Amino acid sequence: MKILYFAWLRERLNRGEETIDPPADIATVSDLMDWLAASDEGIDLVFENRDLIRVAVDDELVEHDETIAGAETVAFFPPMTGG
Amino acid sequence: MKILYFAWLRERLNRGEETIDPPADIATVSDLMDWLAASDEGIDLVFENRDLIRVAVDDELVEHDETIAGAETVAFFPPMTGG
Amino acid sequence: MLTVRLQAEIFDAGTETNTFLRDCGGAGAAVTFTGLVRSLPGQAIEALELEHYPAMAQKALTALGEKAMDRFGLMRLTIIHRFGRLLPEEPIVQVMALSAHRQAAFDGANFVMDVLKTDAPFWKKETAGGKEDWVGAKSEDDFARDRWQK
Amino acid sequence: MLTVRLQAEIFDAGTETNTFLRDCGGAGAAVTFTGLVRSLPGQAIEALELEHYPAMAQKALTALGEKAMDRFGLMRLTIIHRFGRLLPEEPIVQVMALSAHRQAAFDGANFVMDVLKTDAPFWKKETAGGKEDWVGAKSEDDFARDRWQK
Repeated sequence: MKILYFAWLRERLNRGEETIDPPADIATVSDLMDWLAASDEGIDLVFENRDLIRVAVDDELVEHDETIAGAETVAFFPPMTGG
Repeated sequence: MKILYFAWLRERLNRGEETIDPPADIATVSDLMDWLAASDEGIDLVFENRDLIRVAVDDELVEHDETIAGAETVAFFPPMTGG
Repeated sequence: MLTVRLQAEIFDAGTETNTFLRDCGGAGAAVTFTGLVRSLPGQAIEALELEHYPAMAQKALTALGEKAMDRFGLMRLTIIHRFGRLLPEEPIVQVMALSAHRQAAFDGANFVMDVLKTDAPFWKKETAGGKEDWVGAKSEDDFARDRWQK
Repeated sequence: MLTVRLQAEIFDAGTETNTFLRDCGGAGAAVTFTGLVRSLPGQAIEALELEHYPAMAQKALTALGEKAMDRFGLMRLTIIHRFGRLLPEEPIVQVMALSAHRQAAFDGANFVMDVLKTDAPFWKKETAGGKEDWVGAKSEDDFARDRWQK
């Protein structure tokens, strides 16, 4: 599974992309965030205020309770500020 | 006093402009319309439905009860359809 | 800065937009409304004749422009309106509003168009199927104007 | 017809408007929104860096464009959004909506901008006084988007 980070998450983690292989019991975005935070202190820090983290699964914006079953890409980023 | 007619009023009357000299007791737009209609059958006809006639006194849109004291120009026209 | 232009000549929508945007003072948003001579399938027309009352049109659009700039805090506003004979797909009117943030530019241009439709002295006569007809005022235009009253 | 373009290159606002208006099918109204790099007195910036998530941006703007065309009955809609390094007064985004009547064009362009602001994956970093800062999301943008919910 490919993980993407954008904007200040990418800057603080010093990487925009990584490939991971989460265990089978990681079912939702929220589970994945817990698992990533537990495995990496930097991620734990950028995920500190969960409400501010937006998530896209396979390029679609989703809520944190969404399933990640079969997902190829999960992206994490702050609220968007385009336009 | 100069009277102007626009759009279908102008076309039906076959003139866009005329100069008149109303008597002193013609105080409002409404008085002027009565006086013009009484003096000219064509005007009487185009003023038939008074609610549809818009009026400008010296280039300012006004209601029919507005005074015409001191007015140099009074214009009559249908509802506007620009833009 | 307010600009009001009444003209018989055709204008180029994009060129006007670029002139309007030049030296934009660091503004964040511009909205351009372009009104075109409508000629849709089933309602096709051959030509449009726009009659206007020149002195009052200049005065009314200037007053409207000043009101819009003040009410929406616009940085710049331009109103261009044509008169005379126009052909399908030609531009009739262009309203451009510049502001710090987007909603003021949208509302400023929308307000100007809604009030202009009912309060600026222009009258349209369409030629369709060889027949000329004065375009009737639409009550929905009165509603559109009235929603800005406060 | 919907067009969505993401590009690093600068674009010319007026040229894009003219391309958009060509062969307009007898439509009566076009609204162009141009978002510019804001740099106002007292809030001046040196540059803006726009980061984006390419695959999702293309997908999100296409879905948004289709929704807008359908909801407002637009005849044509174009969304252009830049990414990369931008300078003050440069255009960032342009949304152009074509429709039979004016309100649909205004609402279509306004809707696209309001939803784009909060739901399309772009992030702005400003350089001001030599310091870089990520632009924070504004809650007013959430309100602007939410007013279109029905």
